[in-house]
This record gives sequence, structure tokens and C-alpha cells, in this order.
Amino acid sequence: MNTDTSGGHAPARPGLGTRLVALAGPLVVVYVWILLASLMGGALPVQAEYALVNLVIVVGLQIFIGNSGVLSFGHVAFVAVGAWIFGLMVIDPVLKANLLSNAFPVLIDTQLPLGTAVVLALIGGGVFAAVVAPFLMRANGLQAGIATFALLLMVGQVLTYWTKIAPPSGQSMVGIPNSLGLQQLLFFALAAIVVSWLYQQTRSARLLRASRESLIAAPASGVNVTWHRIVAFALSGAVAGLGGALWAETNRVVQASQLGIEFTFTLIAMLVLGGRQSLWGAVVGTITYSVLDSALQLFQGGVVLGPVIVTVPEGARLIVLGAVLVLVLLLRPEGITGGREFALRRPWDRLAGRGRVRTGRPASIPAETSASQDTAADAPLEGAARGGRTDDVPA
Amino acid sequence: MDRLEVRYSGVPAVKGISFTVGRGETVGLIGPNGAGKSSTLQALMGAVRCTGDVRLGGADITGLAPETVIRRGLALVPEGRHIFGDLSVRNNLRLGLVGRRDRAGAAEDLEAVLELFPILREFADRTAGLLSGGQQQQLAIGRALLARPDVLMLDEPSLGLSPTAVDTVFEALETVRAQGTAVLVVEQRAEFTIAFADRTYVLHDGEITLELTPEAADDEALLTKAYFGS
Amino acid sequence: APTGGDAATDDASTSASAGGKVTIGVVMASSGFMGPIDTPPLNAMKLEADRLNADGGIGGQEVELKVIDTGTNLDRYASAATELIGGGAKALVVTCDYDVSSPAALVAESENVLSIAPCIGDPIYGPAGGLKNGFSMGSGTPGEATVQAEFAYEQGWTSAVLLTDTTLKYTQNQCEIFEKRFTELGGTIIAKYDYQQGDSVRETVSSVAAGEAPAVIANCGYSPGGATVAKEMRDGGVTAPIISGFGMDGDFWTGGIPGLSDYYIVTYAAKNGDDPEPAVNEAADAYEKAYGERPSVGAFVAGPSTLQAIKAAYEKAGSWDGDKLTTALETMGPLDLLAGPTEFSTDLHISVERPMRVLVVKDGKLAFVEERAPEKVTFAG
Amino acid sequence: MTNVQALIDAISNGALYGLAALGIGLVFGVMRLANFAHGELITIAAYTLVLTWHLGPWVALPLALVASVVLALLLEFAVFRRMRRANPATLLIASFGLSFLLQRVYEIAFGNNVRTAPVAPALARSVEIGGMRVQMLSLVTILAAAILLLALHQFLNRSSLGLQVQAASADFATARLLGVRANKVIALTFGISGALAAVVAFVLTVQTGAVAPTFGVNITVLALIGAVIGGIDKLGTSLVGGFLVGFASSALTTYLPSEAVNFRNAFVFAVVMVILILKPSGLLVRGPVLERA
Amino acid sequence: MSAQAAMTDTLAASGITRSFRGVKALSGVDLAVTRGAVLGLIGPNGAGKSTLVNIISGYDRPDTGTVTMDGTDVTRTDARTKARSGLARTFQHGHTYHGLSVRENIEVAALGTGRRRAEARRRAEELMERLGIADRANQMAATLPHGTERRLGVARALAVEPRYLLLDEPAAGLNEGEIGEFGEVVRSIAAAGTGVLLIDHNIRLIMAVCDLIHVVVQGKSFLEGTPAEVQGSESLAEAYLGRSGRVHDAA
Ligand SMILES: Nc1ncnc2c1ncn2[C@@H]1O[C@H](COP(=O)(O)OP(=O)(O)OP(=O)(O)O)[C@@H](O)[C@H]1O
Ligand SMILES: Nc1ncnc2c1ncn2[C@@H]1O[C@H](COP(=O)(O)OP(=O)(O)OP(=O)(O)O)[C@@H](O)[C@H]1O
Ligand SMILES: [Mg+2]
Ligand SMILES: [Mg+2]
Repeated sequence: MNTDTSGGHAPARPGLGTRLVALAGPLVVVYVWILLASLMGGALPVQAEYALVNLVIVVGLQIFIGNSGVLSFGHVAFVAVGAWIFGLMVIDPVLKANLLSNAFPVLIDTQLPLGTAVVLALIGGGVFAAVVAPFLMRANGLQAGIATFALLLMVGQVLTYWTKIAPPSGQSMVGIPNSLGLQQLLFFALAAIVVSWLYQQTRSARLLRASRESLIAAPASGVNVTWHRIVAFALSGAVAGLGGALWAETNRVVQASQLGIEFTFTLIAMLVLGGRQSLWGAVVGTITYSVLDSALQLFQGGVVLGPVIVTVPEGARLIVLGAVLVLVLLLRPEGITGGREFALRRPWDRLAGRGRVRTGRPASIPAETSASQDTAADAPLEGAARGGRTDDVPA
Repeated sequence: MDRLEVRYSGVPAVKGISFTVGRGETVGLIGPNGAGKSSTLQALMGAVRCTGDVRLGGADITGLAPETVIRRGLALVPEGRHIFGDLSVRNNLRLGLVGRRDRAGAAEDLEAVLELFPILREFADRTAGLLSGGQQQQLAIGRALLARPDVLMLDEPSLGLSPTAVDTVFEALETVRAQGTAVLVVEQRAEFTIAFADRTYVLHDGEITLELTPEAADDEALLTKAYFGS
Repeated sequence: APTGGDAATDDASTSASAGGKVTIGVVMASSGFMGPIDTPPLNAMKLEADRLNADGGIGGQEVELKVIDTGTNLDRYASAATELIGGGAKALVVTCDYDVSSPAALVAESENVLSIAPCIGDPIYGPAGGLKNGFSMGSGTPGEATVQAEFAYEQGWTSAVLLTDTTLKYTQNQCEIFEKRFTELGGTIIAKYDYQQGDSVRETVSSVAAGEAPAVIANCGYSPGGATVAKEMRDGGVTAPIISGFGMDGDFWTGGIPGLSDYYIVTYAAKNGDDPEPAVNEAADAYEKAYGERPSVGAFVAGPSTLQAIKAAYEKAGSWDGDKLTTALETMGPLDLLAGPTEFSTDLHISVERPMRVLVVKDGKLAFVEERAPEKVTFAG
Repeated sequence: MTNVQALIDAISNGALYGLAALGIGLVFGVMRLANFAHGELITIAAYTLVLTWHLGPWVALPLALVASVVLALLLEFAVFRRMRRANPATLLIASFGLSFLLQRVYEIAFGNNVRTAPVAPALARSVEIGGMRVQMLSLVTILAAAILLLALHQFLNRSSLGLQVQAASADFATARLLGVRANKVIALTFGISGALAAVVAFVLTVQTGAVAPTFGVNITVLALIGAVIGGIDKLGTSLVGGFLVGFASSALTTYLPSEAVNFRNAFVFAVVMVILILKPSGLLVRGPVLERA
Repeated sequence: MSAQAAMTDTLAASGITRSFRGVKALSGVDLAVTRGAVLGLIGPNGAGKSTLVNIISGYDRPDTGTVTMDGTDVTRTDARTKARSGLARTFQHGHTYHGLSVRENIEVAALGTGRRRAEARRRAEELMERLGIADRANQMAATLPHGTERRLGVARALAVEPRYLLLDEPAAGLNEGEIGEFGEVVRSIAAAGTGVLLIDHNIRLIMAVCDLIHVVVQGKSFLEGTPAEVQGSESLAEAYLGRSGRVHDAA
């Protein structure tokens, strides 16, 4: 039944096979990507480590943003919580006593094995998210985004200045042992993908996705929007917390100021670049961003292209990165994947697929036609195309 | 208009239909759900992309933006209310004047609309979004009248209106028509429309299947055909 | 031992120097928030490399600086260090901030490679921060802040207001040490205010203006935030002398405060040609010739000092082994670097006793006042 | 320090943030774009002021205005016009990308150290009024905010063009059907937001005398937050939100005990969260969200 | 009153008043929907019909008055709880899940009120068939023509297997032929034991399917009676029907 496309618009709810493909695709792609990176050698494996950590966090972000449709600029707060817990639990107490002279004694004295610390970071991120969620989840749209943003800034300030749990004046925590390699990180990234996929299959996630489409109708369908948002928020907070632990382990230095606005936007940029409404989008976005970044770094070192050596100055690299991001969003506002999950399609389907309306935002005019903007068609009448604004809700 | 075609993501919704609305003429467009009536009006207005050839008074307006089209003398009351919920009723009406080519008499016209729909006068300074569904529809129609187009298109103007309000609207359309404005009206109430319009087209599955005159309003067989499209 | 790759390079280059090339990796930033701080020493270091090579290089080998510019991109440091060391770099020079450069330094540490930060002032870059092969060529904050306090007190300024930028440990330590030494000498602290980089401090200005007038204000900050503080103080009618550390070095920020006077800065060197050390003035002139402008801050001298220290260490150790270089630096006694006499010990990998320069803002430019070594180096904490 | 003095400090800080928030709110209303690059509009105007101040205020001021307005229009034309149908998240990220990109461009163009000039030193000084020292600039800021708010209010509610801006802001597609010239209206709002950015830049450069590539970032973040708590989709209320954030931040600096001053923004953010929790659609936007059937 | 028995099968609103900043939308409306029957609710634009539906379904709270469902007071119960206990509604303005397909729209409502997946899927198929939208099963709701969207709204409301169903102008946008079919659907819903409240301005539909008709004018209950009684009311014709109302009537 699920191949029926009469009306030819939205894809049917996919059968199990299709859904398994949507899981297998990202797993394989990530695996192959890391395999290639590790084969290339040089700085690439190190870059790949950071990229994998980012991937874990972006997948975590997607769990919430993708399914609820609510923006969060606050997830780096959970990353910070995870990183902090991990850092505090693995650094040698002697060094800690030095770094955090003013801290709670228990924090200084406790030292846990790496695995336990990772699990604790995951739980910490999840619990913290679950605790703040009931408050934050009342807001919608940009308001919710800003509320979470305020949370991030608050957590940042606390970690910068509260000497009971942090080194004074935003100093970094150092002395985090390096024990996870590319393989372990790969394992965590794949695990995060699987978790996200499993979550997507749950009833709670489906209902949350419905509420994303109409907040007004959801209660009439018996959907407890706040509750399902809390579930997603807590789960994605946990994955972000895990990402925080991995980030701390990879960077080996944790400082509150590093876990702030810029990092937040880098992560969201990855997600939006790929397409925030799908897991596949999270994966594609992170890989694209990371590969582009690595490539530009290569150019920066100078790359021999035929008879000439091409070098990109540092400032230019960042400009190119910003420009590419903007350009992609210009051409594909819903991200590279358009918010669709990974699917195996035969080439001729793919051609026809241009006509498919993406599961994401209803666009009565496909994004591909946006070439000349001044003509009639760029403003469809359907209120939905304006995104987020329910047509007839009064003030 | 000629060979108008509208496609959504490659799927045709309107398949090369052609018809003409003469000066001062009233034309009805009916047809079942999803026949493509709204799409046709939207395309004429330039609000969705289309192929084919749309002419207004001899000039080609195909593919022009709506804000340009309205200044050429073609206005549309879209399906559903589409009023500005945050603005006052009066300001909503004032916006109806934006696309007007000739400012003279604007104040009197505004007054006339308030006369026509007393509820709008009563609520003139209230926020429009708080009006009931039908009241908003009246506002939308009143607003469109202020543009004083050569051709006025209405997409299901009676939607959500109580019978008395429908009367008011169609009486207003009578007046408009008497002033020499051509009217293209999409409606669901077939026999009502057929009786009202000079000519009525039946649209089915993106194609015109029938053209009816007011006399057909009494012809059972033709009506049935009109309801069910073929 | 040189790898095959290096050997190939050797063959290809018809370098005059006998022993081929030695690569020194540099992971610093010319843009982003570390850009202004890293750029002067980095540029000066490039010139020093040329000078060294003209002089026969290090141990007879030509010095090649391989620079990776990170743009202060935090997750760039570890991979850059890996790339450089993997590519044969024998020593690593890193960004002038402990937190930012740590990931790179840790890579060097684990590869047993010497790492040097040209201008970190905090003693943490070294054994205290877990970097046993890490050194800083900076002038340590303890010495700097001690000089600030001793200079101020000697001027007869016996009461002070402290303004601390709380975004860095450097500036916090600075004020802490200043207070310690200043009160020890007999001075009194009237009030202490905190601010954060980029803040407007008009509320504080109002408070200072309304309270007891201090003889001196210690502005423990860095530009541009510290400059805003200076401007707001003067605009708000506070005329007391102000003293700052090398965080406020440079005269690029004074243009916004016309007629600024009585502003003192304790720093590495005077960059405007009036330094008592001729070598410093020569280096600054060479910098200007090469880059079209004088170095923005006196800390540029730390760049050449870095290569000078590496050269001295290698010549003593006779090997590029990190541990051996470290031992050499720890045990070789005072070095005469461009930044001044420098001595390291097993637990302090930074110099805190160098003589500093006291400068004053005059007509928008920094002018040399005196050279002054700390009398009693005071530490924070 | 007297309380009155603290009050004036807080009001003028609030007015400054309010102006920034107003520029952001205006564009958001029309485009659903929370424009992060607003900060770079402020920065370009500030650079222009600082670099051309020696030519005299009557050259520098108009040039600064032109610079930020032109940049605003350029961003609209080159990027945002082509993204009108994108959802707010995409727009926000795109604007962040632009903001980042422009900062790097400034760094290359103007160097990474601050550029300085004594902009309007007369305003920077403080004068003695009834035993208090008051910075002229504070008064000017408050005055400017009041005048601009009033002018904008008149424009939006009285003039037909202003009404069209509001219509486009509420429902873009329908506005076009009524003949509202979409491009003109959007360009107009970007232009106004550029002009507001120039005013903010002027106040800030008088205050600091120094401009760096990230000059406009801080105020933009706080103003954006302020705009949202005021109710970003209603034109005008964003100003009040910005005002509150600026006011609170200044007042907290004065009155918090010194060991807590470092946390003052945490307090501001906590208040922001509480407000958004109590009034999710914004402080000044009335009523809960109900089905208007 | 045949007390308990009647109560257990009734959704009743009594003495409902509601004002919005000075505008009295409802003042003292009483009506009762009985299971197995269709109650028509008509009245001029702005009479307060939708406001009443909002109040009964838990989307709004009355200023005074009570709503009882099967004898229990549910005046302040929230919309979600009401939906889960068998009170479904449609919206005058659609509010479908725009980005989901027609089938998913229906499935979600079934899942949300506690059905199992397989059952939800079966129900969706069945309801699409019943409302004649099966051919659009995989189309995204945002792209539906107006009339189809309304029918989807009804299907979605039915997915929760309601005991009471409130329909706010479900037939707007349907043509006469479709309205006829739709009327039969409404009858069959009632026949299956659901109590239906039907708001519409199409008098022919109202007359054809309702057991009882309640008229509100300016927020007050104006008159209640069987279709025949209502049709005969001169004052109703005056207040509501107008010329076009009677045209339908005659046809
Ligand atoms: N944005 C869109 N994307 C894809 N398909 C669309 C879109 N809008 C309309 N369609 C399709 O185009 C066809 C015609 O729709 P249209 O709205 O023009 O019908 P209609 O005759 O006005 O119907 P109704 O009487 O119900 O309003 C329908 O099959 C509809 O599903
Ligand atoms: N949230 C609200 N705020 C202010 N006024 C409101 C609100 N909701 C409804 N009203 C007012 O209450 C009255 C009744 O509105 P309601 O929508 O219930 O009418 P209705 O009977 O459904 O009309 P229609 O047939 O046109 O849909 C109207 O005058 C409307 O303006
Ligand atoms: Mg239609
Ligand atoms: Mg209604």
C-alpha cells in the first residue's frame, strides 16, 4: 500500500523496509566517510574526530528540532553540562585541586572511570534538559528559540563565574586524558544515529511531528504537545550531553566560552544545511560542512593543481565557508536533503522525484523554481508557506 | 485568457483551458472539489506560476506579479478570508485602496462599503482578527470592492456567509456589475451561480466541460451534469 | 632522523647552508579574537627566521617556519599540530593563550615535541598546566603587576581604585597581584569594580566620580574593552592617573580619546624607537620596513625570542627530542633574548623577573618613561 | 552615586538597546527574519564614522547613514529577497552566516585591531546638572529613541506606505494581491533598519571611540532577545523589550552586590526566561493563543 | 427529567456566557446534543456559534455556565482530555496537519487518542473510503482543495471514535452534489450512536440531516425546534434566512 502515490504528492508512510533503509543509509555513509578519512592520514583523522563529535551533537539537536519543529539555541548548554561532568569526573584529583581551588570537595575528590563518566554525562545532559523542559516548552517558534538561548547564556555565565563548580574566571579545565580513538567515536556516532532513528519510530515522535504541523489541531487529536516535546527535549539533551563528553575528551580542554554562541551556530548551521527535518539531513549537513572545512584547510596549506599552487588565506577560508552556507540556503532553503529521509531510488524515480513535494514545508511552488524572484510565483497564497504563522490565531 | 495551464510540482491542475470575460460581463465558474477553479483564478492574478497566455484588455499580463496585475485592473478576493488580523477593520479597508488606479472618490467608496456591511462600521476600530468567520469574509469582499478593478474575481465569496449575508454580497455584486465592472465568480452553489451569471463554465479535472446560460438553471439534466462535472 | 621526505627536500634545495632544513611548526591566528595578539610576534618571528638563516640557521640547518593560521578556530588546533608534527616539525610555536593553544600543546606533549607560546603571561603554560615540554617567552604577570604596583607607589600615589576585566584570568591575576604588592608597600585600595570585555562601564564611572578621589586607577584590562573604560573614565570627568599592563599596550586605541594623558602602561618593550635596548629598536624598524607599519605592541619581541630560545636549547641539547630540549632550557641559566634576560627553572617555564618598560601616553603615542625590574616578585593566589 | 543618576544611565542604556531591537523587530515583522547581521550594519556605520570623522561631522554622519542603509539594501537584494519563502530557522542561520562572513571581511578590510577616532567628543563629556554628572550622550540617546519611535509610529499607522509595511508584515501574499509592492516595502523596511543601525552606531562610537570587526555583535544579541520578549512580531513592542533588557542590565550593574555583578547577565537571562514562560508570545502581546474559528 | 438515563447520553451546555473585551459573544446559551441524533446550530455571522464550539471542546472557557458530558462537569477540562474521552471537533478554518499526508493526518488522531498502530491504520483507510478522499490518501494536506480539506477534517475527527462530534461548517466549499453525499455521512455517524452538533449556513443540508435545530442570534438562544418547526418560523426568516436562504429552501 505504501507505494501508492496517487495524487503524486506526499510520500506514503513508508513501510518497515523503507524505514530500515533510512537508517542503513546514514550508517553506511558515515562509516565510509570515516574509513576514507582514516585512510587519507595527515590531519584528516584528527579532523574526523571532531567531526564525529559534532555529528553526535547535531543528531541530538535534530531529535528535538526536527521532530518538534521548535528551534533550540540552547542545546550547547547540555553539551556544556556533559563536557563539565565528564571533565570533572576524569581529571586527576591532584590537578583538579589546583585548577578548581574553590570547588565543592566532592567534585575534587571523585574520579571515575572513563566509561562511567561518559554515561554520567549522558544522564546529566538528559536530566538537565528534562528539568528545564517543562518551562521552556510552553513557548513556540522564535520565542522558544530565544528562551533556550537565554538558558545557554545563563549556563555559560554560571560555568564561567561560579567557582564552586568551575575554575575561576572562565579558565579551562585541563588534564583530560585522551583515550578514545576514531573507532570509539565512530561507534558513538553510529549509536546516536540508531537512537535517533528508533525514537523516530515511536508513537510519541509521530504525534510530536503532527503537532509541528498544526499546534491548534493537536489537542483535538488528543496530543499532549508539551509532554511529547519534553520527551524529545530530554532525549536530545542526553545525546547532546554525550556529545559534550566526547567533545571534552577530544579537545582535552574545556572552557565555558568555547561552548557558546559560535559553537551553537556552527552546529545549527550543519543541521539546517543538511535539512533539519530529517535524520539524514543531520548526517548530510555535518559531513558536508566538515568535508568542506577540511578541503578549505587543505587549500590553505597550498594545493598543487596542475602547474599552479592554490593557496587560500585564512580569512578567505572563513569567508568562503560563510558564503557557501548562505549560497546553499539560497538554493535549497530546506537544506540539501530538503528534509527527506535517505531513500534508495532508481534514477528515473529520482528524476520524477523533483516533482515530489518534500515532506517538510508545504511549498506550493517547488524550491527549484526560485530562479527569477520578481515574477508572480514567489509568493504562494497558502498561508502555510509563510512558515510558523497560523493564519487565524488572534492576538 | 488562452490555453492556461497550471502545474504543481509537475502535476497539472489546470489543463490548458481558454475562455474570455467580456467588458461588463459576469461569468461564473463552477465545478467539483479540486477541479482547479481556485488555481485558475490564482494563475490569472499571477499568484501562482502558469503557462499560456493571459490578456487583459489586449495587453499581455501573463506571469506578472499580483501587485502589478491589480494595477492593470484585475482584482481577486481569494478563497478563505485572508484579512489582516492584527490591523483594525478600517485599516484593512484602507489597504483595499492601495491597488486602486484612480484615487478620486476613494472616501465615498469607503463610506459606501461601510454602508453595505453595517457590521464593519460597527467594528471599524476593532482588530479584524477578532471578527467571526463570516464577518471577516464580508470585510474581505468589501476591501476588494475598493480597488475598483475592471475585472473583479471572487473565489467562493459565499463561503461561511449566512444566507442574509450572501444576499448582501450578491446585491453588491449587482451594483458593481451595473457600474460596468466585469465579474468572474467561482461558486459552489451551481444553480445560484448559473442564474446570476451571464455565462457559466463548468470546470472538471482541470478542463472546461460545459458552458451554461442562465436558462440552464431550470434544466434538471444540465444541472445534474454540472454538479457531477460530466 | 630525517624522514625520506625530508631527504628529498634536501636534495631539491640548493641551500647554501650545509645541513638542509629544519621545520618549526607554528599554530597561531592572524584573525579571530586571538588575531590582534598573535600577529605582532608572529610577524616578527618570520623576520627573525630570515635573520637566523642568514646567520647560518640552527645547528647549521636552515630554519623553515610552517605556519598554520587557525583563525582562532578552536577545533583547528589539535589537527594543525598533528599535521605539522606529522610533517616533520621539530618544535611547535602556539597561540598566545593557554586555553586556546592547549589542544595543540597536548599533541606536541604526547609526541615529545617542545612547544612554545611566545607571549602568554600566566605561569600556567608549563608544568603547572600539565605541559612539561611547554614554555612561554612572555613576561610573566607576577613580574609585570609587581612593577605596576611598585611604580605607582613610588610616584607617591598611595590610594587606588581597581578595575578588573573578569573575562580573563590574566587581568584578574594582575589586579590581585597589584593589590597585594600595593598594600604591602603601604598603599590603600579605595574600591574595586569588575567589568567584562566589551561592557560600557558608565555606572562604574558614576560611582568613581561620586566617591573618594583615588590617586591612581589600576585598569586591569585589555583592548579594546580596556580602552572603552579609559575613555569613559575621562569622559566622565575622572582625571586620576591610570596604569595598565601589556594588555593595554599599543597606541592604536588612543585615537578615540583625544588628549588622553596620565595613562601608564607596563609592558615588554617600547616599540616606537625609544627603547633603551638598541636591538629592540632595530627589530621594530625592520618590522616596519617589512610590513609597512610598526608593530602594534611591544610584545612583538617575544616572537624573535622564541626562535632564539629554540636555537639556544638545540645547541645545548644537540637533539630535537622534547625532553632533552626542556632539560636544556631549564638548566642553561640566563638567556639573553630580545625580550630581555630570561631564565627558566624546573617548575617555572616563564620569566617573571625581566625588567619591564613603563610607557606613558603622550599625544596619542606611547612614550618611554623608564625601565624597571620588579623588586619583589609577587605571585597571585 | 545618586539614584537619579543611575536611573538616567539605565534609561539611556535601555533606549540604545531599544533602538537596536526596533531595527531587528521591524525586519522580523515583514520577513520573519531575526536578522543577526543587524550587528554588522551597526559595525559598518561605526567604521564609517570613525574613519571619516576627521572630515567633519556633516560628512561623517551622512556617510555612516548611507553605509549602513546601502549594506542593508544590499543584503536584502542579494540574499534575503531570494529567500522570502524560507522558514524562519533558515533565514536566521543565513543571517548568521552573513554576519560571520561580514566580520571576516571587516577584519581583512580594516585590520583586526580597533580603529579609533574621537567621535563627537562634546557629547561624550558629562555635564553637571543639579549636583549630578550626566553624560550629554545619555540625554541625546533618550531623546533620539523617543523621536524615532514616535516618527516610526506615525509612519506605520498614519501613512499608506506604513500601513502597507504592516500588511506585508502580517500576510505577505495577501498584501501583494491587494497591490502592495512587495519589493518596495521590504526594501523600505531594510532601509529603515539600516538607518536605525546607524543611529545606534553613532551612540556607541561616541561612547567607546573604537571599532573592531565584532563591534555590533554584543548589542545585537541582547537586542534580539529584548525584541523577542517584547513581542517581536508586533512592530514597536520589540523596542520596549529591548529597552527593558538594556535598562535591567544597567540597573543590575549598579545595584547588584559586587560578588554578584559577574552574574548580572545571568539574572537578565533568567528574567527573560521567566517572561517567555509566563507570556510565550511576548510581554506586550495580549492574550493566549486561541483558535479563532 | 428522566434524569440519569438522559444525562449519560448527553453533551450539554447551559447558561454559557462569554465576552471578549466588551463584546458579548454569548449570553446565556443552553443546548444539548444527544447521542444518536444530529443537532443543527445555525445563526447569522457573528452569532457566537464557533465560540460555543470552542467552549464545549475545551479550546476556550466560558465566563459563566457549565458544560457537562454524560452527566460529568467538564467545563474546565482541557481540549486534549476531552478528545481522549470521546469529544471530537472540526475547525471552521481547517487546521489540518499541513505537512502530513491525508492518511497520516487521520492516523495521528487515532494514535493520539490511544489506538494501536494497526488499528489506526485500518481506521484511516476506512474513514478515507467513507468520506470519499481515498484517492488522495498520499497527498500532502497543504495542497488539498478547500472542500477536500474540510472532509479530511471530518475524517480526522472521526478517527478518535467520538461519542460527540462538533462540526463547524464542514460542508463549506463542497458543491451541491457533494453536500448531498456528505449529509448521508453525517446521518450515518449519528446512526452509529454519535451525538452530532452541526454548524452550517447551508439550510438545505441542515434541514435534511438534523433531528433538531438550534438557532442563536447575537449570542442568545433564539429558538429551537424540529426542521419543520424552524422552517415555519417567520422570525427566523427575518433574522437569518434572507432571500438566498429561501431560494435553497424552495429548491
Ligand atoms: N500547492 C499545491 N501543490 C500541489 N497541488 C496543489 C496545490 N494547490 C492545489 N493543488 C491541486 O490542484 C488541484 C486543483 O486545486 P484547486 O484548489 O484549484 O481546486 P478548486 O477547484 O478550487 O477546489 P475547491 O472547490 O475545493 O476549492 C487539486 O487537485 C489540488 O490538490
Ligand atoms: N477571541 C475573540 N476576541 C474578541 N472577540 C471575539 C473572539 N472570538 C469571537 N469574538 C466575537 O464574538 C462574536 C461571535 O463570534 P463567532 O466566531 O462565535 O461567530 P460565529 O457564529 O461562528 O459566526 P460565523 O458564522 O461568521 O462563523 C463575533 O462578534 C466575534 O467578533
Ligand atoms: Mg477552490
Ligand atoms: Mg463560526
